[in-house]
Amino acid sequence: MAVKKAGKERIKFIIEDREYFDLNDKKKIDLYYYMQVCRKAEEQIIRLYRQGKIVGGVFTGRGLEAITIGSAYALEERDGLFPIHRDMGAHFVKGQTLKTFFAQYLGRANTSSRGRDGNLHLGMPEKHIYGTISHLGAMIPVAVGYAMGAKMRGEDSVALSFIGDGGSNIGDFHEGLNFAAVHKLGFILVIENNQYAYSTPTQEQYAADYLADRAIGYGMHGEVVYGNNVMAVYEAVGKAVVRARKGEGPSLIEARSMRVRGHSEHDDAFYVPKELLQEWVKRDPIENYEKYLLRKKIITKVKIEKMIREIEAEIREATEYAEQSPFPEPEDCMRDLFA
Amino acid sequence: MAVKKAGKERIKFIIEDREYFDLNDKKKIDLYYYMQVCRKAEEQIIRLYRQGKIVGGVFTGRGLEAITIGSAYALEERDGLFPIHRDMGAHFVKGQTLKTFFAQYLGRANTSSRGRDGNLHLGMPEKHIYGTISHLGAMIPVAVGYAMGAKMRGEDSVALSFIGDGGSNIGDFHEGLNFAAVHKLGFILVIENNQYAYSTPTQEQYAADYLADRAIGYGMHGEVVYGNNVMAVYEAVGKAVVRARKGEGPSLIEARSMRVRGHSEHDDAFYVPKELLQEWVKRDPIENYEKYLLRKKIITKVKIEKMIREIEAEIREATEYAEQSPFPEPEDCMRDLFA
Amino acid sequence: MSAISYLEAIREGMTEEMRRDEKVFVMGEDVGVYGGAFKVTKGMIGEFGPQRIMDTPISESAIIGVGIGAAIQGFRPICEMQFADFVTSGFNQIVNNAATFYWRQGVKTPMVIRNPSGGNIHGGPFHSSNPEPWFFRTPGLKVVAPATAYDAKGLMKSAVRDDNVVLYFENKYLYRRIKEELPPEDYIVPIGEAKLARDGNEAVIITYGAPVHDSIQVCGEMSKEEGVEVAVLDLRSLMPFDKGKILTIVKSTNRVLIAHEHQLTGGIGGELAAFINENAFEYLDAPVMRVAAKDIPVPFSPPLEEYFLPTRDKIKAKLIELLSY
Amino acid sequence: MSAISYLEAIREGMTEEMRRDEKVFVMGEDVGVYGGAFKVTKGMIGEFGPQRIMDTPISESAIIGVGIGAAIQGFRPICEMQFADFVTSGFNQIVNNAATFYWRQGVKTPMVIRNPSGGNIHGGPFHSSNPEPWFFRTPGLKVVAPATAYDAKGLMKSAVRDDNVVLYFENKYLYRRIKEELPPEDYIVPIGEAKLARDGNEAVIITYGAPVHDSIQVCGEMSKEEGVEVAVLDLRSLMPFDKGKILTIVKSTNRVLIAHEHQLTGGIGGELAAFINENAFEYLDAPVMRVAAKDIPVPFSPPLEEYFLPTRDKIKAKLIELLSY
Ligand SMILES: Cc1ncc(C[n+]2csc(CCOP(=O)(O)OP(=O)(O)O)c2C)c(N)n1
Ligand SMILES: Cc1ncc(C[n+]2csc(CCOP(=O)(O)OP(=O)(O)O)c2C)c(N)n1
Ligand SMILES: [Mg+2]
Ligand SMILES: [Mg+2]
Repeated sequence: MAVKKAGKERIKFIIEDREYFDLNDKKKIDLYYYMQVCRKAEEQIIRLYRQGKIVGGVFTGRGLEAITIGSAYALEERDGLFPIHRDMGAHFVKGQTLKTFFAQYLGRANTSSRGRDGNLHLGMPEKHIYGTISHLGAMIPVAVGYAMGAKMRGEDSVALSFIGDGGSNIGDFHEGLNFAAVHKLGFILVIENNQYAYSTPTQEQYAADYLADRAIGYGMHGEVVYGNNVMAVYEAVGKAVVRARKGEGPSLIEARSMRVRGHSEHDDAFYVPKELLQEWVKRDPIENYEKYLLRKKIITKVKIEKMIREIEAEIREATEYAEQSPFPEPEDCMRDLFA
Repeated sequence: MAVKKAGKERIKFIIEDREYFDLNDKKKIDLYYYMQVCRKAEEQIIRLYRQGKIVGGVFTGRGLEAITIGSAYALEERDGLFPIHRDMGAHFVKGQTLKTFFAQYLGRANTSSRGRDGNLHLGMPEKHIYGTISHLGAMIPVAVGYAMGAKMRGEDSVALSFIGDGGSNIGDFHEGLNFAAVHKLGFILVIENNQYAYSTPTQEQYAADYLADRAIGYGMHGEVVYGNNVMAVYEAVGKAVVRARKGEGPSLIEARSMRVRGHSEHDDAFYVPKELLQEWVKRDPIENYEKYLLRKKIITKVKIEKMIREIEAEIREATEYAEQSPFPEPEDCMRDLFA
Repeated sequence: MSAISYLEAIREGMTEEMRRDEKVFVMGEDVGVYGGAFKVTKGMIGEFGPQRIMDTPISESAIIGVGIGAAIQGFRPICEMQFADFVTSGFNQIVNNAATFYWRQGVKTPMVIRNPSGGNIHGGPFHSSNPEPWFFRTPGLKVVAPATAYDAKGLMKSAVRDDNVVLYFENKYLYRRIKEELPPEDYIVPIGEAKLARDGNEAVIITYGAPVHDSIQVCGEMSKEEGVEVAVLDLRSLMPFDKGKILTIVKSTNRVLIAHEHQLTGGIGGELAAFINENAFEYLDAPVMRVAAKDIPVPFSPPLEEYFLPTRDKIKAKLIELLSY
Repeated sequence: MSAISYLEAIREGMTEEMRRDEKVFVMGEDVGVYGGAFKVTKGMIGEFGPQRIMDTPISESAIIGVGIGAAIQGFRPICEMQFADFVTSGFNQIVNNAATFYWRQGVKTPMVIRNPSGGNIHGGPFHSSNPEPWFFRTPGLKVVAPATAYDAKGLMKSAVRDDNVVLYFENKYLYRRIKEELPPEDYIVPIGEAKLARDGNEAVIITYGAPVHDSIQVCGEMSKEEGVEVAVLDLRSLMPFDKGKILTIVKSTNRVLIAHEHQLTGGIGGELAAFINENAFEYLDAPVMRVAAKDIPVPFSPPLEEYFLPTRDKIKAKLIELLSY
């Protein structure tokens, strides 16, 4: 008998006017705040990059802030976060500071990696943020193991990781999710489906209607959400966290969005159709969320302006801190190869 | 929105009395013949193993003959066969001879691998049978590439491979199937779900209801069949081959059966519940098919006896041939590391 | 007290460490009720239960990756590869994730990866290999390869207690072929220390794993037949290797033969020869010689495998060549 | 005729081979419209179309595995790893499937695996590595690593025409930094032949890849400053390596420095040193010395990476040590 799948259009690309899980006004403002922090911090990184101050290339999560922030906001301090290359938003929610962030991008000594690992491979172990390696998918089994460790200790902490529409096609995605499902672990994988993997559009990456449907083949919960609605993302991940803590196993959440810049700052994304880009620029997760908050009178223009001023000040300060931070001593890299 | 999957019981564990694709009486007898060849040949291997004549361990496809033979019978000569460790049945259908088979198991020089590769890693390139490596799943991308090569040459030949319920959880399964789906290649993967992977039961290998459901996540055709009904297997694979030749892409076919012996001959399978084993011994694919053929008057007892006598004679002859075949010259293994 | 096999010594090492430290656990394919393909973990599930002797899906990359995650959580996984050959399926996790985590993020990932390795069992190219050179060259990994029951147990205990990733290569051929009485008390064999398995002054064979036994036997024969005393240094640890002991014995014997079961070219012997050459050049009365497997995959059929392996005959021939240089 | 870069030479090599033989095709991530992460395949899709310049999903293991399958069908795939570092994700397919198919089954699998490798670009541990030693030691693989535009093109052509699996290591640092006028006619550089990049009689630096240029420069300085002439042998092919040329130059210079960009321990230099020691022991006036990267992953921040790499200064210091031994 042939297998069945559910119908095609499963989400609407709008911010629906409804209740979202346990979100109250304060939390909604929190989400907005982190999105602005992320946006402004990454804009600053781009500025520094153009000034030739950044070590290495620059990848941003512009346009994906609702995904990374909505997801990480569902975590507690003890939960493990395994971000990848567009997830600075998740970092900030989880406790990464602007100072360590800028210091890392400038290759300075005072971060958990002490100038050893690539700029976006930032971590913060004391906040349970574990810096990624470059190999896409490689952190998935590791995050699953983190969840397994929690279960073995009788704790209900969970692990959250991300993967792209492209990275979803690497072997570790499969092995990690299957392992998590068999052991019913508290692991949540958010697919940042931003329609491109570098220059490669999704139809050349996979042929399924929805990547979330892979959940069926693992026997776990799968779900698709509009990735530019921070509340919807939070809701899906928040519920996944609840299930995970109850021992109901892992979840695979596909958040649909679009990469509105190049793959990294050296890429002008000439291969992306202009109309597609325009459509998604209009769907900007921050602007539309801001409109929603204003319309619902959850926040005021004045408050927003004040918030932005404060963020910008903090970013200036953190940048200065980073620029004044020392580079690592050359010989330092020879230490701690072994614990 | 959460993903949906189809209901639970999707197949009946009986040989249904109905038409099967393009099977006529002659083909039905062919299928029976190959199943008996495989069964008798493997029984002979076990005998030789007990006599200490086999080099290496012995894995058989006992009880899985309907899967391997029903599948391979759907292929033409030009199609690529990538069998794994329980697929001797497929070999015989595709043109592997009893002589090369026994010679290989005795470590002799006169096979395509000239004593270099493990006994069940038998191949026969001139018949488009490609000997496996041990690493489960590793042949899947290779078979996909074979199908891609056919497409690039403008031919409609297909590639068929197998994988177990255990092996389905390795990364190459994922990467290979996804690749095949994206490029709509003529690739067919048959999952031999025999309920155990060595000592590990399926619920410790995966948590999905059906492994065939993984097809949804790749955007390809998926299907479950009763693996002990050779006609049903043939039908599913036969239709998959038709689709493949038409350029309609790959298929994932899960054939449900049971491993009725140990993992290999040194394993008494103490970990398998006796009742489960008994249930499936009763479902023997050859015995029940024989009953079906007799009942439908497609074959007679007399014809069967004659057929078996001929098979046994051929096996004796092939065994003698193999035992008289030379071992490879030691230095021969130094040749042909490079073409 | 009775003698136990190399295989039992590995099991004892794991069992004692699991009793000592509840953070230690075993994971791998069929390690539970079945006791592992070679029965190394046989019976352990009875004492520790399925949570600590954990069967996994056939997913080597996940076995390693999940192990890393559990290690971050403070556990000390012992991950079993069913055969060392399959470690290539988890290669990326080992060389990029496990090997670097502490260095690049300050996150400790203590874990042991068990690799049943080696030939002489007619397993063919994919059930007989010795993959240790790939890891030997990868910064951030420790690599051990015991040749005796004593060392198998002692190195297992050190590996489990080590805060790093330790690749433990156990030689399948030795599993049931060698036995030894082990001390009743808790002991360890420190990682990084070689052992003089046989003393001698005319030359030294530097080796590890199965060829240790062949070397000792060859040296015994040479002593009887030719009256020459050749030392055998059993490295036991490959990374770090015991630079001090190597240089000491090289300087006192002046002739060096390196023997290893894996292929010659690009093998560990190359590094050892280069190291000796760099650091004891003036002491060498002959070039450092090597005896190793041939530069092909491990062949299946017995006459081929015999031809391939660095057998006793080949060790002896090379030793004679060295001594008569 | 104008000079073309190392990168363009690679492209020219592929393009000419694709024109010559319709069985040759390219596959990899973003190689098509985008022209590859480094633009090595830029424009090729225009001439050959998406069937022969094929974008793939992010699946290194499938890229290699599918390549093997296509090769069985008579094609000659050139598989691009976006960065050499990611070859570890396809490791199993390379070392167990691709490397052995012909030897174990008589099935030819001609293919080229392109690996943009090397550091000095602040890429950090996973965008800067030199993974060739893992493949160097794996029987059944050929390994090449050109240092000049001429060799990049000539070795690409040889690799494509070779009936075996050839790992092609191209040094990212050299991509646009070196240029050369190439002969207008079809030429190849045979796999397995080293090239004397600089003549000399007092010592030889045996090297390949980026350090070839550093070595030549250092030798030029030494010539001017000290009046000593040191040879530079550019291996170009690592497997097989040119045993004849190595021994000839070693026997005429008597002092050997091996320089490579990857880490010292377990590197290719170890094998070369052992080989030289075994085969030219009597000719050595000094131990074979090595200069290489430090035994850690490639660090990210500039002062660390500078410290890590075998820079010109370090090559020079080691050469002086060798000459004054
Ligand atoms: C195993 C592996 N292969 C290739 C790369 C190079 N690479 C880095 S990001 C990227 C594209 C990723 O696309 P996607 O997963 O969709 O994430 P996105 O960048 O779109 O967020 C590629 C190919 C890598 N990091 N790892
Ligand atoms: C990558 C890899 N890991 C482990 C093994 C060892 N191994 C060989 S067969 C087997 C069990 C296979 O189970 P399954 O896939 O269900 O096939 P079955 O034997 O039941 O037909 C295992 C673990 C292997 N061959 N390859
Ligand atoms: Mg993407
Ligand atoms: Mg099975």
